Amino acid sequence: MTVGSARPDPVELYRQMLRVRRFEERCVQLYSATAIRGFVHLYIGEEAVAAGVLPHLRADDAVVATYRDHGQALVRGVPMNASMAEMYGKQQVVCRGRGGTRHLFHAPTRFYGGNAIVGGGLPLAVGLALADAMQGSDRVTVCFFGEGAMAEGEFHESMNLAALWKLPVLFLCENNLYAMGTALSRSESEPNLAVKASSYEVPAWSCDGMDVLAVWEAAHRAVELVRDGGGPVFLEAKTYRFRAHSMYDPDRYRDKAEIEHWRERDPLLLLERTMRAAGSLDDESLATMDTEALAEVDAAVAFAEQGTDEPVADLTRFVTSSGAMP
Amino acid sequence: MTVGSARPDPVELYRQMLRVRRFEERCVQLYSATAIRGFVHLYIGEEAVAAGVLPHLRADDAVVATYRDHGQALVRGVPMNASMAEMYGKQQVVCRGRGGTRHLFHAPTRFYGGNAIVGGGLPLAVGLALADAMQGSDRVTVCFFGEGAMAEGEFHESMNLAALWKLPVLFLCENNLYAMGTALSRSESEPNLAVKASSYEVPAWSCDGMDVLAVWEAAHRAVELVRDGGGPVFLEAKTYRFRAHSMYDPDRYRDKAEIEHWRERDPLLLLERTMRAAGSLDDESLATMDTEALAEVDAAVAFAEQGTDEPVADLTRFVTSSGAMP
Amino acid sequence: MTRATKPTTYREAIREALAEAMREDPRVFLMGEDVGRYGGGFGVSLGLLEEFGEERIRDTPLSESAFVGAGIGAALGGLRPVVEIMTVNFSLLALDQIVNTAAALSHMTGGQLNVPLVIRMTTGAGRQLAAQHSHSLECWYAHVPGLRVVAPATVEDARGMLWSALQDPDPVIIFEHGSLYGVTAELACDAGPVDLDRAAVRRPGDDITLVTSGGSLPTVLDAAQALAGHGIRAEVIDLRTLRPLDDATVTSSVRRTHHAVVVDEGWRSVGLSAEVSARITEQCFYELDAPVGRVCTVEVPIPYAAHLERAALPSVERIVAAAEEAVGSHG
Amino acid sequence: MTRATKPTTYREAIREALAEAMREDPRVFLMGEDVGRYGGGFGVSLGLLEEFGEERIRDTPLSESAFVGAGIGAALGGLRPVVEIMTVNFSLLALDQIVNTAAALSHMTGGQLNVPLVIRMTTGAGRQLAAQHSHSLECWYAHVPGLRVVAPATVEDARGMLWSALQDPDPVIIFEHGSLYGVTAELACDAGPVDLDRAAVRRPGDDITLVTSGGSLPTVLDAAQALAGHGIRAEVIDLRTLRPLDDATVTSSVRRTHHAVVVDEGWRSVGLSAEVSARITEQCFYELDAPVGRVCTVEVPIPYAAHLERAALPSVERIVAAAEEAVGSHG
Ligand SMILES: Cc1ncc(C[n+]2csc(CCOP(=O)(O)OP(=O)(O)O)c2C)c(N)n1
Ligand SMILES: Cc1ncc(C[n+]2csc(CCOP(=O)(O)OP(=O)(O)O)c2C)c(N)n1
Ligand SMILES: [Mg+2]
Ligand SMILES: [Mg+2]
Repeated sequence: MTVGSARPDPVELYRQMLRVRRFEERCVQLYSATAIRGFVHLYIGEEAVAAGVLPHLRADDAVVATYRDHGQALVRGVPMNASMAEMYGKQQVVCRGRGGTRHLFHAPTRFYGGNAIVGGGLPLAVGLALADAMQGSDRVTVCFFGEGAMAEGEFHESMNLAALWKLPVLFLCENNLYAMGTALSRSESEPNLAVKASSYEVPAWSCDGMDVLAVWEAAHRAVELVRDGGGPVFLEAKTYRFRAHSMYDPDRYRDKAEIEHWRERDPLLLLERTMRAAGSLDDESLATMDTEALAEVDAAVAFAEQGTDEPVADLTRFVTSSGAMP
Repeated sequence: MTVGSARPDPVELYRQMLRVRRFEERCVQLYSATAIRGFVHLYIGEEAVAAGVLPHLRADDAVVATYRDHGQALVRGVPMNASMAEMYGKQQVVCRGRGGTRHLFHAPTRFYGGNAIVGGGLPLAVGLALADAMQGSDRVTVCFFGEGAMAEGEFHESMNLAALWKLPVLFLCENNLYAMGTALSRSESEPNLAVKASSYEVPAWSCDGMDVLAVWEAAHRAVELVRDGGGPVFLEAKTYRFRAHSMYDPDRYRDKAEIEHWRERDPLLLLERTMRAAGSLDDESLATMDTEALAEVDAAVAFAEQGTDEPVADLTRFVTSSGAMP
Repeated sequence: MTRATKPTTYREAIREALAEAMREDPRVFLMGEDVGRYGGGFGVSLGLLEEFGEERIRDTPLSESAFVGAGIGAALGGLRPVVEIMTVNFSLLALDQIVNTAAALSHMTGGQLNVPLVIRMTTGAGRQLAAQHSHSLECWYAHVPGLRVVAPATVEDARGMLWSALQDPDPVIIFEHGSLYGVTAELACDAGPVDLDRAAVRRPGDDITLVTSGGSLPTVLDAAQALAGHGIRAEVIDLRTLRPLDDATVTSSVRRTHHAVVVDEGWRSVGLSAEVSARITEQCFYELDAPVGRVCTVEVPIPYAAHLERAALPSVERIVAAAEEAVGSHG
Repeated sequence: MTRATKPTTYREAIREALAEAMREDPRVFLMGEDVGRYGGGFGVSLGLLEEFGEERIRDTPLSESAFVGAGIGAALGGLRPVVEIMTVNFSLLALDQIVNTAAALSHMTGGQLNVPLVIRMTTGAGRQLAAQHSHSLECWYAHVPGLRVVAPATVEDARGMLWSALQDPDPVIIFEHGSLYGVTAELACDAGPVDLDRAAVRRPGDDITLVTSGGSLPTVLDAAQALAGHGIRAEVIDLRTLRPLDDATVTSSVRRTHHAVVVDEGWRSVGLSAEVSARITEQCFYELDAPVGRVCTVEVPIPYAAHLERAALPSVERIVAAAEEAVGSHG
């Protein structure tokens, strides 16, 4: 993954979005086949956000995400095998079947979940950044959350704390206009989220979350500002989820026309058009990327299916570290 | 108490502030004499806020306050006898010894405490206003809280809810610059509290909390706006506590010069000057008011001292209403 | 003549109770996250928005502390709010309002105020939702003076407890186990309020008393069935109300059976099972032939993987084993 | 030769432990409301700001959920935070972070992460602070897998438990009873870490076992003294660590005394006393001569008035009565 490069790499951005898309399309099939269970929250439609933001991070930076975490995990570099095995509840890699689809955690890439309490990840991100600030490092913590989380007290307390202490956090709001069935206008008295965030004396701006190049540019400035010691920054990515909130959700609260309208701005489609216009993408390279993505997904599924179950005897292992492996 | 009158009654405003001042001065003595226990949070220096705001309420409006509640209770019309008896822990009137100095509740005047969890009263106020809105009444709920409470998630969630639902709440922030030993600059990233509050799309303004006439004017507009269905309003009263946070507090964190500086703007002094200049106050009327105030305090102490203890046998009474008197 | 009945799910029973309450009492309204347009996180309030409108089927932002506190205030203001917290896991964000205000207000004000508030929340594990969505924290609420805590385990109680709770002048917490929503039973068409003070004997027996509540009842009934096969006649008691506990029903059974096992989906240590066990021993010490057994959830954050989650929760096997140990333990 | 000692208050002991930890380990810092300029709500950290500066003695705004969560994140980020929540009453606002994140993270991540976080909070009643400032909710924390919960009852433990807690790779909650801060004792000048796994026998005796912890220890010791006057030799056990409980020390005592009374300042129903009672009965059923007694706080929101508060809390009289009933009950 190019880190902090001055110009975006459209091919790489497309490749990452495609990986996430194909991965989740397979998740849908696997869920219907009951290979994956629990709530599964899909990122389909929102891929440009993770894909555009995460290239700006260094290996030693940290990422905090929500239950809608497949995209961030994959783009951050959590191996697809590991994520898929976790969804299968297998013991191989990451959480050894304890976390599941909504709790992908991966220490090597400093990927801190996978938090299923809305707003719960924000204080965590503030603390990770506090540790960096107190240890004099220039590491950055990016915290992803939805617009619905902004109504929680945790958002308010975390923004204030990060701003007061000038902590290196990028608050990345994925505004997909809905919190389950609740539209933004019914959850925020100030629907202009960047304006809202700036009331904490935190620099805040918005970007088109369907245009990965726009996200890349906006995040580039944001991460630089944070890394240079400017304190926290708030970035809103205006996006939309093409699927229901979770596999449980019949999606009664959005009208089909609205969904169709947004599908026309599918982040993969938008970038494809741009690249074709620029001549940097043709049918062949597209087909190759797709074959590679599908192959990676196939391999991950195979890996997961060959995975073994964590022994029931180990159920209580890791409740405390004394039970953890050295 | 004149309600909703178009012009302030300085004599009445002075009389109310004096009652509160004399009452609390006596509390200090009684605390040293161990007649009153627990934490006792004094309002001395902040009297102009309660005195200037509460005359605008009708008998059927509601008041929610904090542990620093003596002033609001007295000006609202909670009988001084009742408050004093409660501080003595006697069974006479109000909370029958169960609440104490920080939990003055009085149903007849719709005085809802007396809440000792910082920020805890705000959701309560939102709910009282919700009940009024849903019942189509034009009652108003005034919620007093300190500037320190604004950092709590409850402030954020309550402001947003009240604004979204256009509820008749007056959020009355008593900004005395400190939350225990924590100065405003260390508790709020945006120290301009009215600016902060307006980020909820709530009309917000500030007033000189030491000048009771200024508070009266500011609150007059605020209460009218709320009662006319304009939704919530936020009013900041810039004030200062002359005493320590509580009787436990050695007050190490404020320098004496700062305290002296504010004492020069003692709300009683300021109003006295104005009235003398206007010829509406002279030594004689001043002396009369003071005699009356002291007499009321003496009577309250006598009442409390004659009070009887709630029988220990009734300890568990009122835990549920079934144990409550008809 | 027998009362007319119709097949009803636990979910429908709660919905009907809500609808009936709102038709009969204009002060009643429902408030919570996604109760309106979404139809409720678990579909309980589906369709109610259409009948009652958005004022009374009130969608809230994600603000558990504020909307629960607003429910308290609305109750003080003369309404009869039913607040839905999507799951018990999120109720931690509202605990301060529930414990420090709702539960304390009546006593703290010397009886001047009371809080007629009903809070409903989904509880329990079993759906592979993992550590942050699988808590059973009924025991925490059952610890707090000033609250009434109920856990409907049957369709009839799901229908009746809500209405009875709305008649209570004080705060009532209703725990709905997520695994029960789909359970169907014949419900009397004129089903009404139920008694909130008594536990219920769900299956009679003379050899051992199995005490449980809420989502564990079906498992315990299966265990009792299995025990019958082994010649052990188990009496199954559904506590129904977790605060205040109905000791009499439990102890009168144990005095007859001389053996008891408490089954609770909560964690074992310092949970509901400990209180029931302690009370039985305190009141039936000289009639007990063996120590009271406990079958609870293994003390781990609930894991996602199906086989691990299953192993963590109380099972027929574990209940049968505990019952046989109790009955067999004295020779 | 005997170790040099000096008279030290419980408050000073914690302060010294904090100072020592911060001198020895640059990763340690203290964060909470008014820990700096104010010196701590109860004066524990007085003077530390001057020695360690505002980076490491970090005043926070009123934001319990965020600064506790920040402590979790800082622990993950390589520091050793000590977070002070002014009182347990306010910890309700941070419970979600403690239960759903701090306690669950190690297991939920399959051991990839651990949270070396220490949270200190004042607990208990007795100072006429009324219903919202007098909770004893140790039992709630003792219910949660993934947490260690300790309650120093002596000056030595106040000094040693903090340091030991800082060596624990997982979250530790320390409960400091408000009535103990002023207690003075001779403390070894070189007092160091203490064992966090074992309960302690604070007074030996053969007739009955009195089990308690934290702020109730002095009362229980007074009760034991009074019982001695009545010819009853009570053994007093201080649990010290409330999770995980040290059953062995308690049961080995009860096997000798055949009688037990649990004394806990928490409310009785579904509290710590129930768990201790249940465990004793489970493990010593056939050695018990009488049911395990419990003396707890009366189940009311703690009232302000001195005489009512006193009546609500465990007292020497109530403990003596319970012990005499237990010992006498089978004669
Ligand atoms: C504290 C809390 N309350 C409620 C829920 C249930 N819930 C899960 S996701 C969700 C909506 C969140 O919306 P948003 O923050 O916009 O994120 P999105 O799902 O749109 O990505 C809700 C209400 C929860 N998980 N946590
Ligand atoms: C939730 C909570 N946290 C901490 C406290 C302890 N405490 C009581 S008053 C106070 C300061 C509040 O300051 P502010 O809101 O400005 O009100 P003021 O006392 O200045 O009137 C604190 C920290 C509390 N009572 N509740
Ligand atoms: Mg959203
Ligand atoms: Mg203040």
